[in-house]
Amino acid sequence: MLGLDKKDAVLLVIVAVLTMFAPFILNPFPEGSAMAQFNAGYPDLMQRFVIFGIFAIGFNILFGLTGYLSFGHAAFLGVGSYAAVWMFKLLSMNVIPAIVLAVIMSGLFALLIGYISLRRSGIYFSILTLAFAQMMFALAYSVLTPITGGETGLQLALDDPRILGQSQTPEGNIPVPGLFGFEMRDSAELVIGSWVFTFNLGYYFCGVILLLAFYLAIRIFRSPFGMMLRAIKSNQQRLNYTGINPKPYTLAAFVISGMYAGLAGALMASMDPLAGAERMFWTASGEVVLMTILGGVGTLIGPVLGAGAIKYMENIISKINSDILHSWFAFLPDGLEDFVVTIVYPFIGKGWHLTLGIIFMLVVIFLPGGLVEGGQRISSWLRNRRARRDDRRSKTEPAE
Amino acid sequence: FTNEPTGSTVTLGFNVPQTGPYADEGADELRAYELAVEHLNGGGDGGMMSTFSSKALDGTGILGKKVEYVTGDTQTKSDAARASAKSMIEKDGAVMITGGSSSGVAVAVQALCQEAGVIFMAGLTHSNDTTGKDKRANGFRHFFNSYMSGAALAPVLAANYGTDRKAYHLTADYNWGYTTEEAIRSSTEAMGWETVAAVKTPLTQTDFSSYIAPVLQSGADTLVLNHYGGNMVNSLTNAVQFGLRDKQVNGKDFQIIVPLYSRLMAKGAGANVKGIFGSTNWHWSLQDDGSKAFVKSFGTKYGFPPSQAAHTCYVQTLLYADAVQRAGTFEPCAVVEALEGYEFDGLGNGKTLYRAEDHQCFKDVLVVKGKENPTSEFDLLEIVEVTPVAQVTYPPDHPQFAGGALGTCNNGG
Amino acid sequence: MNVKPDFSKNANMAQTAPAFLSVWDMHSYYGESYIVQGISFNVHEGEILALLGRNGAGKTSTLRSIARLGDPQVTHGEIWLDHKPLHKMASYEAAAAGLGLVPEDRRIIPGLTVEENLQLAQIAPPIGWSLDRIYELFPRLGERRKQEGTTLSGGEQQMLSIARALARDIKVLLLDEPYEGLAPVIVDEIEKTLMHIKEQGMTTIIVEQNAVRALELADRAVILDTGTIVFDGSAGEVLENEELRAEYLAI
Amino acid sequence: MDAIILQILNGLDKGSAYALIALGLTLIFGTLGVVNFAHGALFMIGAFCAVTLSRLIGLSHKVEVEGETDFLGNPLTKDVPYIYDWFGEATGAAIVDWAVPLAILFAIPVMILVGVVMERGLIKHFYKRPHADQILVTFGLAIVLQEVIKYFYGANPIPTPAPSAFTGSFDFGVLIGFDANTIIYPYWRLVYFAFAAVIIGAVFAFLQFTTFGMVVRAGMADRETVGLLGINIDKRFTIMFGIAAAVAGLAGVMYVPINPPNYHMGMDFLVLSFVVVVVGGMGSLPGAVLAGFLLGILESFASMREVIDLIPGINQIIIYLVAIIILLTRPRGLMGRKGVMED
Amino acid sequence: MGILEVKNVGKRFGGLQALSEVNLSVAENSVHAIIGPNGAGKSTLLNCLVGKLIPDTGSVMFDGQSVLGRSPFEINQMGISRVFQTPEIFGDLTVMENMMIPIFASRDGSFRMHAVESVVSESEVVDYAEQMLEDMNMADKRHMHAAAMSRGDKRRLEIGMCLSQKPRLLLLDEPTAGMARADTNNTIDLLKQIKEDRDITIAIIEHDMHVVFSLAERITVLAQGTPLVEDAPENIKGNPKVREAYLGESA
Ligand SMILES: Nc1ncnc2c1ncn2[C@@H]1O[C@H](COP(=O)(O)OP(=O)(O)OP(=O)(O)O)[C@@H](O)[C@H]1O
Ligand SMILES: Nc1ncnc2c1ncn2[C@@H]1O[C@H](COP(=O)(O)OP(=O)(O)OP(=O)(O)O)[C@@H](O)[C@H]1O
Ligand SMILES: [Mg+2]
Ligand SMILES: [Mg+2]
Repeated sequence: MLGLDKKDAVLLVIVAVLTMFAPFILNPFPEGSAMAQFNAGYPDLMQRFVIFGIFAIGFNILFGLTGYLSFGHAAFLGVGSYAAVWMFKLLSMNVIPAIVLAVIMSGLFALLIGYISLRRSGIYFSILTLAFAQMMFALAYSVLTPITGGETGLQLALDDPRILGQSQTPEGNIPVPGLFGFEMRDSAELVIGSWVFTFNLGYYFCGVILLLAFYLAIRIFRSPFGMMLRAIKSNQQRLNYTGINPKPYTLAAFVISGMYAGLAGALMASMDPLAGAERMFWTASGEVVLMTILGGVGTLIGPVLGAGAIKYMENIISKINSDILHSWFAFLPDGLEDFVVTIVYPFIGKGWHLTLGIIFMLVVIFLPGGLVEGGQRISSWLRNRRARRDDRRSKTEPAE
Repeated sequence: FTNEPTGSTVTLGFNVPQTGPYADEGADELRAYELAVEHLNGGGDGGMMSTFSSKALDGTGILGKKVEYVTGDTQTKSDAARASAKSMIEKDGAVMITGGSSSGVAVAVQALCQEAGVIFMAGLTHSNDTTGKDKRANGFRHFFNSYMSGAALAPVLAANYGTDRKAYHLTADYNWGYTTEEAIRSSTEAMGWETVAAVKTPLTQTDFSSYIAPVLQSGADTLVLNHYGGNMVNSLTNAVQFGLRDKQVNGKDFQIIVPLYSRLMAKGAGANVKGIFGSTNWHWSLQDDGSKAFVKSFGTKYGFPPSQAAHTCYVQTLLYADAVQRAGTFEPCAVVEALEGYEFDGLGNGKTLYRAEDHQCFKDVLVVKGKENPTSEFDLLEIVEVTPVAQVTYPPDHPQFAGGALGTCNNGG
Repeated sequence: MNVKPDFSKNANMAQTAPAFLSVWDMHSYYGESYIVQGISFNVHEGEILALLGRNGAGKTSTLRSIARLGDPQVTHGEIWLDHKPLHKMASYEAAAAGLGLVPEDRRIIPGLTVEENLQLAQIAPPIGWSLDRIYELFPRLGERRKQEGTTLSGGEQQMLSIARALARDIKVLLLDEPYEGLAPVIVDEIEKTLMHIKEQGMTTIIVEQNAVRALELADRAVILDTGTIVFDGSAGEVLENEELRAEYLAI
Repeated sequence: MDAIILQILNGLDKGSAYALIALGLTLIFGTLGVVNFAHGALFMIGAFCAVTLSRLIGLSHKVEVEGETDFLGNPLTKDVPYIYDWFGEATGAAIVDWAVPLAILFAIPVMILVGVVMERGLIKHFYKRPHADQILVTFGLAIVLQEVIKYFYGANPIPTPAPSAFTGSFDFGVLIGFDANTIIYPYWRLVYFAFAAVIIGAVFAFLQFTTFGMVVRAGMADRETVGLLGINIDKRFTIMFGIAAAVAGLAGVMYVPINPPNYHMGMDFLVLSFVVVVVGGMGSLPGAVLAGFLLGILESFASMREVIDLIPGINQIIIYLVAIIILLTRPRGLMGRKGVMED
Repeated sequence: MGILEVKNVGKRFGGLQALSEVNLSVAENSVHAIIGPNGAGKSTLLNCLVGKLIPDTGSVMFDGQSVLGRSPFEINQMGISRVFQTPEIFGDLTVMENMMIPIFASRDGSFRMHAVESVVSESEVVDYAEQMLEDMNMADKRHMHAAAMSRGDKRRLEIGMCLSQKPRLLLLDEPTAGMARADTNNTIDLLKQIKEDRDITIAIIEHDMHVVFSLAERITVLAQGTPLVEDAPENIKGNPKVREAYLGESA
């Protein structure tokens, strides 16, 4: 299918199904139930899953394949966001030109930064990319405030020109990003019993782009180009003596992954038209590194899982407060309830960082290949169990 | 309109920093919110509800609906704050978002609420821009701003330090820093001070020694630290370390000024704040009925007095509830109408006006000074003067607030 | 043709003279792959044992298992050196107990000079040959003592690797293809050295592709194939047995 | 001229902080090859050793103050440290005053213990793992350590002043013949500089004049072979880690009077210390120290008003700009060794 | 005029003159062996040919073009392939992928952005790689990670990778070191075969005289950085200078 072998095609279909049915899958608990707190099926978070998934997939093309660890990749995300918001300000609220410009701009930045940084390898490369990103952050936050909005970020205003669109809506508001007349925030709701599922246009738009991005990543992974990138990671010297010039390959990978980041940035701005400098801070670059490692470096689906896991913690666990805890454990006798709440409390709400840190450690310690390895272990365990069951059955059957 | 409450409850979103450098401030804000909810629902001693000039609230929630709340973590980052606010709006059905501990976050979330069609009641945000170039019809600020700090401080400084001082500004290199520097400069220069230099310092700076060391050489006799939070704690500590306060320049004692004080910052800077002037929105030692009532109910519940951030958050919640009650609906545009031009009293800063043109509160501003002999770890500042509201009022089109438009209120869909 | 049963009986296991180094039913894995599949053999004090077999037979894996390198992991079996249970030791303890391995890929430590590579071998006791004595045997190394070890020529690295083992006072020397990359003259030299230290009582296991050379030197031979012992007997026997040589050594 | 001397002094002082932090990091990162994102946390823990000790020393009981009330109208209480009761008010006050220097003694065993536990319990298993895994696990650890500190001490900075004998500043300019008030320098920063020099010297001496450094270097390049030579490299790595943790911790203890510590101070320094180590060159101790001072001095110069006026924003980016220039002109930073983390 | 002309090449490493006044001419379609004691400069000379080192003096012409100053991949694209003294392969890749990369390199040049078509659809390359693996007797290992192979296998793979490029000049640095006798013989046969099948020039460094004398048409003996003699194999064997410097008694 689509030029993929069976395994990849299955993976793509799984991702497609997960993406398309995410509003159901992420909302397993009925509205109003105690567990509803864990529902993640609201537009903003679903969009974030997908957008950071794209960011991480792109990052993995560079890091997972070539082993070059960029510690400044968020810079391209930032560039993409700024480019997109400027398009919204100047041209129109249609997301297509914004995305196109963002991808081009981030590609150009990646070309420049990559060309310079790739003159070094290993940690020296990482620090070069980090330095570039930090400079961009610092300047965007301060000196470049007229272009970037500085601390408050670049925002839309009522008096923006928007030459192909309207400066304000008839009601006197700032128009919202859309796609040929549809608004990104348009949503439909489906109520089944006490379950409420939200289908948001912006999410599906991002979802389709994720699928395209994922598909392209599979193609890259399986292509001769991808193989060369893995060879660079394995033994650059041998590659050189085999007649391959590693430089353009790494640079191409760098630019591609920079463009993925720019795409993610543009989508962020399209879902929520604001671009801030902190998107380029080193912690943001670090976050995508962590997402990729957490999910599984060099695997196709891993980065998406890692992105999902971190964003889930950030948005769901951080919102649990002591009130909610008390309501969960209200069934316990009073003393015990307080005790349990006291035990759990440091790990949720404002303690979500602690939980995140612990999860990072547990994952690397017990699942060296990241979450993907966890999945593999479960599936091989299941397969073994089935095999053993089949085994038993076949044994009971008389042999011919 | 967005998230119209249909059941017997109404959900408010409290969006405060729970991680990062302002986590303690966020925690105090959250305490205030919880207290406010308790009072709105008829619990506790009612706090400021009894001193509030409007008597619309009756302790049965808002419009008879029990107040519930959700909390989120802004991380003091615009993106995270918006994500958190969005989840409150999209997932939890919040009709109002409030909180925040920096202007960047306030401006970002305010714009979001405008777009989504919910009311935003800003928490701690001091930049002129929040109700200046970045104002929004759905957003309201109770906290004072840079301009007001300047206007309140200048006369006190003139009275204490004379009118021919040479000031050296260190300014945090971002929007809030810029507006604060501008405000303090223009108000002190109006009194005859001279500004020798203004140097921008990076947000991420931790050691300010190289910025502070040249101050004495410049011939300045006053140092203005347009810094907040960790920046302020460190720059002030460094300045004292360099012995600036023991020096004499131009025949005068060298002085340091911190335009915006908060209790947590004062605590972080320790003994270094002693005798240093600054301004603040509110302080627990105020003796009006409203403040006393609030301090009492907060102190009883939590064991220590509230911070100015807690105060502003508490008041914003009551003001919102009251506006809904008066409007008779949660509909944002009706609430906006009820708040615009609304005058009230009894919430701690004397008679206060929510100005219609920019949704900024106008009220008395406190000039404070680091206390020489604190009696407890909360007793760090003493009120030097309560600057009357008239002195800090400015026209809506004041140049420091130029640009941007309020727009029209948005009810969402 | 079925040679296996004839030779796999471990003739010397039953011998009465106490073995100096003895490996008993050793199994090792690289991760999931089962490489050394239960081998047992003895080496007597002062003896030279040739460990032979084709590429991938498991010779290196056997030596690494004995040296307790952790990879491959020994999952079962016992290794005794002079009454000390090597199988319970970490590699540095085994080394302290008197084991010296000259690894097949030489393993010169990057970033260290020739001399530092040798000094390193003399940090932990017991200390063997002095540096002077080593330089006497390998003048080449003496000339290059300040050069970074990894920039040596292939053969020089091999010398350094052997020298490093001698710099420690070892009882058993495990040599993994020591002649590889050495000029014939040097091979002669080393062979003489081996004979010389054998006379002083050194016990040696030598893995070598140049089977004839190794057999000429060795007292006994063990032949491995896919991780199991297919022959264990005297070196002379192998040289005489056409069939065996053709089947496992292609000589 | 005076301005230049002033900024050099400032730079040296900033640089000594950078150098000291980078020194600890390079022992783990440049030498043991572990990408240790928890290094900042070690620095932070050191700082909190000082806080903890000063709190322990200041442990008090409450005494009611006659005739005064607190904000709720209850009788006002005052804290009186036990130490005053034991040693009398004067001695007690002096001990409280000297809490930070005393904390050095307290921090050394604590930090070595922290380092050793961390290495034995966690890092040990990660030497052979990819750098990516090291990043994730140490980052996770850093977060956990931070959050634990935050849980007990809050997020706000905690003022922990230097002994009163070292507060304030002296006029260095007058000493060398300039006008008064042109070059002033705080006493504590001078102490910090001297302290950094001593620690750096001690670490250098230990690694230079013993074979320890060589063995560890060799062990990092090839653990297996070093083991074959009878050396218990694990033990040495553990010791190295303990030393590195102690260096980081001491840097933290002494830094406390300069800036009040908070739970994320480590993260604030983390990126910078990586930059310093890499600019200095991987695996080179002198390189890290040199880079620390170089960046400290350049940063000081870039923060001069005259320079900022000339190139706006230069103070924001100077460190990174210099890092880029150095890394592009010198392939392995200032004095990096070949082959360390180059792939 | 040989296909490879080395004129007056000299190379210094600090205080060591590793090569001096090396002149060498390799005739097209011949097998030229370079032998000599350890540290004579053989590998250094090879490094100068493939762009790993740049000689201090002299010139290196391949087919009338200078190779000096070109990067290794350019030199490879000119038609020179090299097998290293310690196996250099792509350890993290499978054997099959290892084999395909050089084939892509010789088909597509030093860079080609083919990022969307899949590797398996390149049937031309796949088939050829399969064929090469068959030829090298490694077809059964095609899905193995190259790093997990035994060392002899790695070396054979590397030779196969170089051969697959159909280079005009093949440089072999001790290709059979550590290889089992059987495989050594296979390799000799393979090289002979290739020699017969197509136009290829081979320069080989070896310490295994069996290999040298079975393949070489000319031999250069290098000692202390300069050529000692260059002659036909039969004359080299008897040359007393060579015997003394290199071969020793056993030859
Ligand atoms: N790191 C490894 N992981 C997995 N398998 C390995 C690894 N190293 C070696 N093997 C496998 O173990 C088997 C035995 O390898 P070993 O290196 O012991 O052979 P050998 O007899 O020394 O061969 P050679 O003569 O080629 O050196 C081989 O089949 C090889 O593929
Ligand atoms: N980078 C370097 N720095 C210093 N000396 C070097 C360097 N590279 C090689 N040498 C020295 O140059 C000499 C020639 O080395 P080369 O590797 O060419 O020898 P060779 O003839 O290939 O020997 P062998 O047969 O042992 O592989 C050796 O003595 C070696 O130590
Ligand atoms: Mg082997
Ligand atoms: Mg060689």
